[in-house]
Amino acid sequence: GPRPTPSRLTQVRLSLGYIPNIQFAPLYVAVERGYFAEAGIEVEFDYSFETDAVALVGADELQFAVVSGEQVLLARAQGLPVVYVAAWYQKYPVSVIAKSEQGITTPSDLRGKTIGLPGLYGANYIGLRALLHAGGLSESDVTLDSIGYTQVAALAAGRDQAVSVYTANEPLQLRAQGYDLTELRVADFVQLASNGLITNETTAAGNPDLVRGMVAALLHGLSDTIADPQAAYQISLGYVETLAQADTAVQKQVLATSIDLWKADRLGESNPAAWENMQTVLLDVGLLTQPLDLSKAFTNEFIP
Amino acid sequence: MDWKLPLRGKPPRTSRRSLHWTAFASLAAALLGWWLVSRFAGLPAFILPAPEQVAVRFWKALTDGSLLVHTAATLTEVLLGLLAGTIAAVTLGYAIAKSRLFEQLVSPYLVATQAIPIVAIAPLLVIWFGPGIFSKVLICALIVFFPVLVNTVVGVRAVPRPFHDLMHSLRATRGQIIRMLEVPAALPVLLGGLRVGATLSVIGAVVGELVGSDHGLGFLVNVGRGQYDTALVFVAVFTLIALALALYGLVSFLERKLLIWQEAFER
Amino acid sequence: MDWKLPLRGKPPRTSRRSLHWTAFASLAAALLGWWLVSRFAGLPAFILPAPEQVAVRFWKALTDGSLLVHTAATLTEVLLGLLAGTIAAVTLGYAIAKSRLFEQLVSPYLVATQAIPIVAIAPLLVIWFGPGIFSKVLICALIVFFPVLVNTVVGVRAVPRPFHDLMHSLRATRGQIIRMLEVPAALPVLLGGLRVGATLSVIGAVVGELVGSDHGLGFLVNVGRGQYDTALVFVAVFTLIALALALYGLVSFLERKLLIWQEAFER
Amino acid sequence: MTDPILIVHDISITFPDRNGSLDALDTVSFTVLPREFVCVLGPSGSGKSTLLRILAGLLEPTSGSFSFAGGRPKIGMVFQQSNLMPWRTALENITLPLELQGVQADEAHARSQELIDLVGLQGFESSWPRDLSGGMAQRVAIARALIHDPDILLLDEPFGSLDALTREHMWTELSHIWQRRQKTVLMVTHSIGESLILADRVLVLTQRPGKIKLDLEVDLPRPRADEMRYTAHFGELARRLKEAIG
Amino acid sequence: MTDPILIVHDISITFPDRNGSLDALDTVSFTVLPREFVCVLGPSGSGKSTLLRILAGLLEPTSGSFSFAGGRPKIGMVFQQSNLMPWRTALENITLPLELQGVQADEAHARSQELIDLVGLQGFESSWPRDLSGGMAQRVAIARALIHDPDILLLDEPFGSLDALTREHMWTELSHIWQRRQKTVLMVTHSIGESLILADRVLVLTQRPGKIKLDLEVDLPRPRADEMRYTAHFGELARRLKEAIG
Ligand SMILES: Nc1ncnc2c1ncn2[C@@H]1O[C@H](COP(=O)(O)OP(=O)(O)OP(=O)(O)O)[C@@H](O)[C@H]1O
Ligand SMILES: Nc1ncnc2c1ncn2[C@@H]1O[C@H](COP(=O)(O)OP(=O)(O)OP(=O)(O)O)[C@@H](O)[C@H]1O
Ligand SMILES: [Mg+2]
Ligand SMILES: [Mg+2]
Repeated sequence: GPRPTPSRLTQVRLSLGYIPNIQFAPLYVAVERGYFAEAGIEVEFDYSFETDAVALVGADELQFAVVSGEQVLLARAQGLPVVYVAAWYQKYPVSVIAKSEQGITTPSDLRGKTIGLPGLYGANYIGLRALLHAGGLSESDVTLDSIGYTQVAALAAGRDQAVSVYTANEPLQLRAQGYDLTELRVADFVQLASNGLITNETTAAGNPDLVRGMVAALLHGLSDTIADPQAAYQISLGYVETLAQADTAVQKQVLATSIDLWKADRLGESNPAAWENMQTVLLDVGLLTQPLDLSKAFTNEFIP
Repeated sequence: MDWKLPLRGKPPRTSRRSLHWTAFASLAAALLGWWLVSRFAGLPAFILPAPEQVAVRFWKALTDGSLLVHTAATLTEVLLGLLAGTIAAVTLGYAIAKSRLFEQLVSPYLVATQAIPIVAIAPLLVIWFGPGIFSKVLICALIVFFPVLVNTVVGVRAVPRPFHDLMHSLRATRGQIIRMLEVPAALPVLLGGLRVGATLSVIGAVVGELVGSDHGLGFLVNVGRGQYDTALVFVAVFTLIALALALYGLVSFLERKLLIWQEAFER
Repeated sequence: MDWKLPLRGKPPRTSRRSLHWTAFASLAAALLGWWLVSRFAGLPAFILPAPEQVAVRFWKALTDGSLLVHTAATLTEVLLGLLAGTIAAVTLGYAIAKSRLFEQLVSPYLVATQAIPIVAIAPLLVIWFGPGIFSKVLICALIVFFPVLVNTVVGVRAVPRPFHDLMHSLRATRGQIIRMLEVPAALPVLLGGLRVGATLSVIGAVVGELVGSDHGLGFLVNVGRGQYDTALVFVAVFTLIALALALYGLVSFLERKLLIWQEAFER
Repeated sequence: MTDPILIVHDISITFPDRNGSLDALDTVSFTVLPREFVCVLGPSGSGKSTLLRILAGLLEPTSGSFSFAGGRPKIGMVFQQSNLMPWRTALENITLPLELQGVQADEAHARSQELIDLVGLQGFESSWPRDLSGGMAQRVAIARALIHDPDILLLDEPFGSLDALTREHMWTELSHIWQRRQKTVLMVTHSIGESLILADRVLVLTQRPGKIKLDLEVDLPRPRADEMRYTAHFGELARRLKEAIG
Repeated sequence: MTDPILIVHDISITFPDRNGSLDALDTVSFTVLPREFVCVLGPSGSGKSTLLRILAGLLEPTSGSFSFAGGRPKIGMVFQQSNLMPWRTALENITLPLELQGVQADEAHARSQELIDLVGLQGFESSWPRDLSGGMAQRVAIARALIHDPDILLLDEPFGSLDALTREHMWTELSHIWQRRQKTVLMVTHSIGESLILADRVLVLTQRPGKIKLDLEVDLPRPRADEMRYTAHFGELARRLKEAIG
């Protein structure tokens, strides 16, 4: 865990929305190499749910969280003053996978299929809808099967013909088990605002140095990880206690795939088009009823 | 120096009417407290919506029919789960109360079913039994099962021996002993278990819906949370509470009807 | 024509030893069934790992110390939650049993707390009480609370009037009546509630951990699921079951010690 | 001579006890003829209730056996504690045996009316047991033991907490029932007078473990009345009983 | 003349009943002198137990009042049903009143030994109530009522299910305790003989609602014995009581 540090450091609780995982390697690298400390920050990770994290940041109970792009718009639509200050993922990390024998190779092949997903909310749903849209399909052209986080079992058991999953996890796990899969990556068809660092308007306006410091440390860790995945993996072993027990080959692949989703010319930069696309999808799906002022939803001003 | 004993008679009767007033007053106080907090605590609406916002959202959900549809879905699951869980629990509980051997054989498994976090096995249930109503009813029944079972065992075991002697001296059949002795004697404790079971059953159905479903009040909670529509979450949660209170009230009503012979229910 | 009555004596004693054997046999049968299914049903290991895979995973988690650490974390939460929930439930339950007015005032709120799906309020609890052990203990206590409360009420209300008369004629104080009459008289039913509460408490802690935590057996379940390390999920779930069984066994032990005066516990 | 209806042969019973075991009855043997009225006397704890419980099939003797002629008899039993079911009204407690026999509710009510008059509980039909006085509860239990026209009555101190007047009234009624309906009666009592007024024979048990110490024929003419107490023969029988108990 | 220790003034009580209400006691007035032994007789359901329960502070009279001289007395009560706590052994039931007074366990044990001898329950100290015979349970209840040296004894048919021998033994012992320890005793009984052997005065209640019908001074010389039954004066008193009850 984080080393004891002098008390002059600003304490920050950063909510990650998921359990400790190799996919958070850039943060562990940033802590381990003192990038947060350099920015005058002592960071503590919090693993509560994504939507809870957004609400907490919106209420200024927390100052930072890492969440998916659509959450920012959904939250702002309800008046939560959250701002997206650094894009971590450049590519939307959702895929639809199917067993190869289904012959699903393009989005339009999904017509008439039963597709499993956790529920009609969250990244799995948004990614799927974007993919359907890319294939010229609407929700009524397929059967959606809300099954909670059991997509892999549902696919393996043949319950669903395709399932919506995270690009950097399930496909790798299933292939490691010997399954022959086809995979449709959402990012290959449409660019959507993905996971990144959010804060609230109060913090962005009142404490820009803190935000800048957080962003800098995150991006520094990110670039280190991209440059030397092996070292990042070694560092993560000290932070994710369960990593040592997991299948190393698979976990290294998870990291490699994640890096593929992270890479960018300028790390951290938000692409306005990705936000426009996201808003279009949300309006299309009906989760948004009217367009938002996107310029308030994200900013690149804290990017070094 | 004369002295009078402090007397212990029946406690003074509180009239039904005055009870209703106190319940009403305490409800009003809670509402007022909520309104004051939402108004002056400076919490944003997506953390704590004001009562009137929730009321508006409620009206909207009611008039567009969605609330009724989802409530009906949840209620169906709850009632079926409650029924199935209670029947299974009373049957098994009776067998356990009557046989030490049977208890030793099955009770570890029964306790085990209670200790498995439902969220962890819900996927399995969904895979085995499909994502339809059945898996929710099953989860609901599983949750209802245990308190009813335990209270059945406790109640049946506590039936005083002299009553058994009486029934046996009159050559009562097993069925008559159950119907005319064990059921009425165990009823107070059994109904206590049902009280717990009835409220838990609502949770059971909701847990099933939260894990994966596209209908029911649990689904509405998910929708509200996903859209940061906290007022909708409140509407769904209040409807759930109303369901639980209604079921609880039903059990209390049964108690009053069936246990008039108990002194406590005379008042 | 002579005829002999069918006799109803005490049921034949089943020896402790034979009970242990039957328990052991039924466990072995369950294991064998599992092994056969995992072997011949053609399910992949991440859906149903074989017993030996789970055993290996268990050994690994045990030797690297992680299982012990997480079990200790969960156990701490469970014990604190059980303690807090039981104390609150017994205290409030006693007050409710003694006062109709109080019951009418608070019981709707108590039922309401039971109907709110914990997952829906967990974030609020985290906001109010921080993400540490306290919020898990609180969830655990909330879950334990209701069955113990209801059984306290049922048990205390059922104390026979003649015993109260006796105590009053001897000028017993309120405290003495509680300690020497109401506690022992309500104990069988109360312990029934505690049985349910003890098993539920494990669930309570796990729900808290599942919602957001970086330690405890619920966290291990999350990790196993996230890494498709189903054997680890099984290890965590079995450890949870063992915890629940241990707590249940503790309550059963208490029952045997404290209720020897009940006929049923003589055998 | 008629054949006995009940033969009790060498019955002993031992209860497990915290400190070892407790012998309650020791090789008790006797026979009862049809329509005989037998009273059982003995010191407290001598096993009188235990004996009735064994004959009612509620306890298994440790050794020995007993048998009824003519198959399993219908039993009417009054327990030492009145054990009314608290969830049944007085009337419903009385009609319980009929319900168990599947008698229709209206017939059961009709038959209960007679017994309610007999035990003098008019007006208390719908009272809960908790609202009855001790003697009233006992009378309900007596009515319950009689309503289903049993072949044999096993009565354990049935008149224990009745006032003198009610008790004498019940004596007369019990004698009538016994004579009219050809019952066999086995009754535990602690009153020597009562046993001599009612019984054909009196068995006296010894101190724990109960053995039969005296089996006394009561050859007083019937019908008997309280006045008979002051006859010489009554006095002689009473003296012998007292001696046996003491 | 000494001042009365208990003054009962016009006590009436009405119970709510399913069909209306039930008058159990009707303007009952009497006084009791210190160290007086008063028996209460009356038909079943006449309100005897109710009267004792009112005096013990367990029930509130609908009208009327009563008062004890010298402050709240320590009460020793025997209920009509023995109501032993099933989770306490015989011994623990007996020592309950001492525990309530905070007497040390070893002193309580020492004091209980005397009473266990008195009621003849040696060897049953650690038995559970369910394993005691009816008479044994009643004797435990009697011991429990005596152990804490109460100022006034309220006894509701305490000797109801005791055999003749034990009962006479208990009479003697109760008389001794009463004389030695200067107790006031109010005892419900249904035995005229018992009341005449024990009491200074006998109150007779009428049929429901209970009113005082007779307040009889028992001027038989003490110590009294069972033989006295056959004296003329005893017969005369018994006749008057019987007449009043009947
Ligand atoms: N709690 C009660 N509620 C209603 N009625 C009651 C209650 N307690 C007693 N009674 C009635 O009051 C009357 C007097 O009862 P009580 O027990 O005092 O009689 P008793 O003289 O002791 O009779 P017994 O000799 O049979 O014991 C009875 O008719 C009884 O039904
Ligand atoms: N279930 C039991 N377990 C242990 N001992 C018992 C049990 N039942 C009765 N006894 C003992 O057996 C003996 C005889 O009891 P029983 O009830 O038959 O006496 P009884 O003659 O009816 O006495 P009483 O006149 O006091 O009612 C007593 O010593 C009693 O303690
Ligand atoms: Mg007896
Ligand atoms: Mg009485």
